[in-house]
Amino acid sequence: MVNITINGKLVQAYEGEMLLAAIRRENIDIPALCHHEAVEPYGACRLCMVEITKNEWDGWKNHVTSCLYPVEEGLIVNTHTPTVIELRKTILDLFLASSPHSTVIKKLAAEYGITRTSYEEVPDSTDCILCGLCTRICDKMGFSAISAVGRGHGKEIAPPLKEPPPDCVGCLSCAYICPTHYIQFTDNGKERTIWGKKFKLLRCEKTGLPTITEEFAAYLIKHREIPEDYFKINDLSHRRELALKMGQITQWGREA
Amino acid sequence: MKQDFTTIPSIIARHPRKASSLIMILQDIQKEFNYLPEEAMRKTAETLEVPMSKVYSVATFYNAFSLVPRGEKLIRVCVGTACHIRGSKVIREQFENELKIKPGETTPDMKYSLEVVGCVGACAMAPVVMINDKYFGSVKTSRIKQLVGKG
Amino acid sequence: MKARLIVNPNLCTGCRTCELACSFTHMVGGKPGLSRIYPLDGGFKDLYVPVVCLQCEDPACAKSCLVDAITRNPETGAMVLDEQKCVRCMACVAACPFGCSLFDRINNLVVKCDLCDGDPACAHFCPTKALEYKPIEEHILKSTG
Amino acid sequence: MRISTPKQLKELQKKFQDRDNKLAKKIIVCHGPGCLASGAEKIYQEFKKILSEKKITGITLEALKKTGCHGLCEKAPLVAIEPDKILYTHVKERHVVDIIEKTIKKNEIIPELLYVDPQTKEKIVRYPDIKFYSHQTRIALRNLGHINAADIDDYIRVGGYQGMVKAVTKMTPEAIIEEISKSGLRGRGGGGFPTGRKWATCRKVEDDTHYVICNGDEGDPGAFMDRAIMEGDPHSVLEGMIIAAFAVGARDGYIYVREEYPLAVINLQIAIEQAREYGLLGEQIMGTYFSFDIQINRGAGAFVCGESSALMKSVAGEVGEPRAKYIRSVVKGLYDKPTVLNNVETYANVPLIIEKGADWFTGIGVKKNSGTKAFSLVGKVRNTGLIEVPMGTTLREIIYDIGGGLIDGRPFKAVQTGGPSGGCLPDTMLDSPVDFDSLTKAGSMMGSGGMIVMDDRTCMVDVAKYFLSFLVSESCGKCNPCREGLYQLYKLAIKISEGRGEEGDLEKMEKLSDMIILGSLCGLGKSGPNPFLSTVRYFREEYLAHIRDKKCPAGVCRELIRFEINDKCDGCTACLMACAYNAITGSKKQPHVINQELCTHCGACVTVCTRNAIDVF
Repeated sequence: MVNITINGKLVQAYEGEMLLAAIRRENIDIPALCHHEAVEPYGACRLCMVEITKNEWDGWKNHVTSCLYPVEEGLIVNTHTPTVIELRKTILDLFLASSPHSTVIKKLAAEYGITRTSYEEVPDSTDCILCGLCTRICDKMGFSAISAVGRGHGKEIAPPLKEPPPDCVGCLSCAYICPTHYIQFTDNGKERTIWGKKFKLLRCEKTGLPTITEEFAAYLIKHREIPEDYFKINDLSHRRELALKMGQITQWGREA
Repeated sequence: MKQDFTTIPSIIARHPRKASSLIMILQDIQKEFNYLPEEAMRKTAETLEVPMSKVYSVATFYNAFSLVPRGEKLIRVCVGTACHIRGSKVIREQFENELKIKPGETTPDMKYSLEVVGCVGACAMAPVVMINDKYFGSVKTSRIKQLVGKG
Repeated sequence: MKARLIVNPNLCTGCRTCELACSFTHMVGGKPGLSRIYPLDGGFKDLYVPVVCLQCEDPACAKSCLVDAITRNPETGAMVLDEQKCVRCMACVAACPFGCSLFDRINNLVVKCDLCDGDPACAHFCPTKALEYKPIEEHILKSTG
Repeated sequence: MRISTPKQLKELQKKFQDRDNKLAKKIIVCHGPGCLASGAEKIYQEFKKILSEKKITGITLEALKKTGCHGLCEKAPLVAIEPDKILYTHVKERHVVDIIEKTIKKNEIIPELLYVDPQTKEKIVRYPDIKFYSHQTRIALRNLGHINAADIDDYIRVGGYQGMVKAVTKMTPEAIIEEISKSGLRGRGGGGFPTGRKWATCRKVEDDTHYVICNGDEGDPGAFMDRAIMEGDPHSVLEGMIIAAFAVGARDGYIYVREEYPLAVINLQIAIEQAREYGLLGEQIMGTYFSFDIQINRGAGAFVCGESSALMKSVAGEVGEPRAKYIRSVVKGLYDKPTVLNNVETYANVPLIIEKGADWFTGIGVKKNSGTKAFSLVGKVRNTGLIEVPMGTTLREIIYDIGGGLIDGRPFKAVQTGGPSGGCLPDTMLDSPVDFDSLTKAGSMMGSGGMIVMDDRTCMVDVAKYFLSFLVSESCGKCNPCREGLYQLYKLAIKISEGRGEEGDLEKMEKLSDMIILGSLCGLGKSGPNPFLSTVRYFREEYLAHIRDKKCPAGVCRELIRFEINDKCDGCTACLMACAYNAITGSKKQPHVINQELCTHCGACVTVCTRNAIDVF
């Protein structure tokens, strides 16, 4: 264990964990839009920045992204200094200019007292804040179907050649993980569409209810060695089947 | 410009078959075809076992790559600091007017492409224009018609 | 693995206390969550089977999870799903051959039995001892004896 | 042939020196970036043609030499005659015969090709007598203009690889690091981090693999020192890298070269092959257990790849996105292995420090800033070119003594150093010394060495806008403050330059700048607001003129200016021809008129007018 001070309170943190985890365990609310436990920290949104210092630093202070900074013995962390708040406000103000219609951004900005951006709204703005969560989760899952395209202010997230991505299996993880709900998809129970690619959903042979996409199941069968049979019925039918099997065994026991 | 894609595998084969060769392969392809044909990017992804999305990401991140065919003559107007204060903006505009295209575009006859570049490292001769691999220093607006003609 | 959740359908009356106990133990935002245990029709008269995760030796849920959100708790032996890591791709829900990874539509969460960190509420509240959480040795002794 | 003992190298050097001494005269045709852009290749070919046709006694083709940048690019193309140290400027193909017939054969000087001192109007024969050269001290650029870059023998002749041989055969890695630390050598790429400390940290990391990388991604616009070294003296870079590799225990090295520098790639490649042939690269160098080889990676056009973590990603074939550096790349760099990354000029300094010792090096320059620094002196200065001066030299000495003052004798306004991360310093700072610490204190930075001189016709708002536009297009786009913050800063600069600025805009920009510096992930963002901050610090009045009076005092910002033709116009029609918008009318030998409706204020007419007949308001 490592001893650190967060906002004046002495707390213990686990060796190797990032400051953000320790801060959140203390129920201190700091925003972090590009952070998700499933992927490596990235440090793009800069909202989780905090002030750090140590007694032996002679008053020298540093500002770091807490999602990326590992805890250190004796670290003194302040999550809401005037400078840190000013920085968060500026970042949210900038986000509000680049994604003026995002409800998530609007709400978060309002929490910091900003209702309208003080900057020029970016033309052709979208709700995408380029946090990179979608591409990172897609990489982590092993598909790498989408990526960042271009750079700088013109950067966007897209499939290769901006065509329906061949490597996408329609798992929707990107859409789920997107902090601003920018990634759109449709799912009518038979068919799913995301990134312009259409997927057929597997259906339970017993109930007819949809499960995952055919492509996703095929991937799990091939790369994760899940038996093909498992995907024939849905979870409800699996449970019913199990109950009936165990019921049969119990019944044999009763009869014996 | 070559449209014979059969050379692609041999270009890729010049480099070690590992992910770190990606940029170098794309550079060689760009040199050969003047742009990155889709097929070449796919073949590269396949050979190096790198996801196509990564190839596309790299291809769009770096200035050196073009996803559309470029003209026979690539005119690069240097807009580095030294060139900027010695009037490269006017030079760029004169090329735009002369060729009737904007930077990043190619004339419909595929003869010229116009680009601006951060600095070509010939700052002492500012303003500088590069036409294909040739440098032209101390460029004056009056020389632009002539430069378009040669190069 | 020190203890195991033992299901004895012979003793189950289908009272569904286990479901309630599970639901209330796994609160989401102060409201009862989806139960991870279901007493289902065993196919015979007065025969109910409480279906709950078997905490498999070679679990399909963990194998299918591409973000490694399902791992075994070495203390309890339970396969535990880390909600913070889960990205709702539904791979485990589709892959579990016993249907014991579930999707909680109301709270938009994938859930599965975590043996309540070593004190499963279902067993605790089961009025008939159809569900018992027992040390492994005792259970092995009984079944072999 | 493999060189495996120090003695062997000495013998070789002697042999090459003797061969060289036999040449009565040497003709140096500069092939630096400036000369190449001015037709140096044609001049070289002409010399080659005539020399092979004429068969002059004592002057064989060996006497003709292509070298790297000689320095005085403004007067390109340059031809030097050695050992007499005669420098001919603005040489054209037609002069070649003359040079051979007169200077080579008869030792006659050709006055019209000589450099003319701008102050005294005196013609100067020998280049060491030209102030541009006499005020310099060349270490990193020591061989430029003297040796053939494509010939390792020529490098060995001037003492090349002596430092490396000494390091590998006579010194321990610890002793090398100690020597470099003692020399006080600081990173010439701009940051000024102590090189010795960097190497020491890297060596200490326990790992079976260490890497050495040379940053040749000279991205700062207005800088070409590294280009000149890589093109003109590639072996000095290799030698420095070999010493670094031996010191930190690396087996593989990479040189990352900007894509805009094809000749640098060619010359480095030749150098690497020659070094391998001599056994100076490859397995068991100098008969020791030390093996090291170098590979070239061409950059693909991304300024951000000058940042160390982005560069390493690019070497690995990925998108050059920087990563947060709470773990330094010296510890976890390329492929997560401990990596030493230094720039071209730093490596070029290393062999001499090892050969001559740290004390020699600390004897040059000033305290905590030992040695020299190379600059590309460009912009509105008379003698543009490549220079190297001891640390601590004042800006005034550089601009007025070496640079010869400003073009057309116009007033000095500012000098920009440090590229897009640096700043603009006004005339009040002219006497401040040029070193890492003084420049940073003044609100600029050393940077890689671009030094751009600006006169009164340069608008500081426009300069800030220029750098911001550069950074907006070069930002990788990963983190919000850099991607969105610099974009908004750029938009505000445009607003001011177009005369739409309001009270409070400057304060808003200053606040935003502070937040970008505080919040950005990498050096690009953290230093991105510097060009704005330094111009607003020293030239606030000029900003206010744009905001309050809607005027651009320098006559640059198009929305705020107007061109008019005055009575000096003699109707030469040059402006009329230059105007792409048909805004100028008038017949030959009659005064012309600008139609203000059609005029876009591009300034093309001003640049062609030789009569000073166009006023800017």
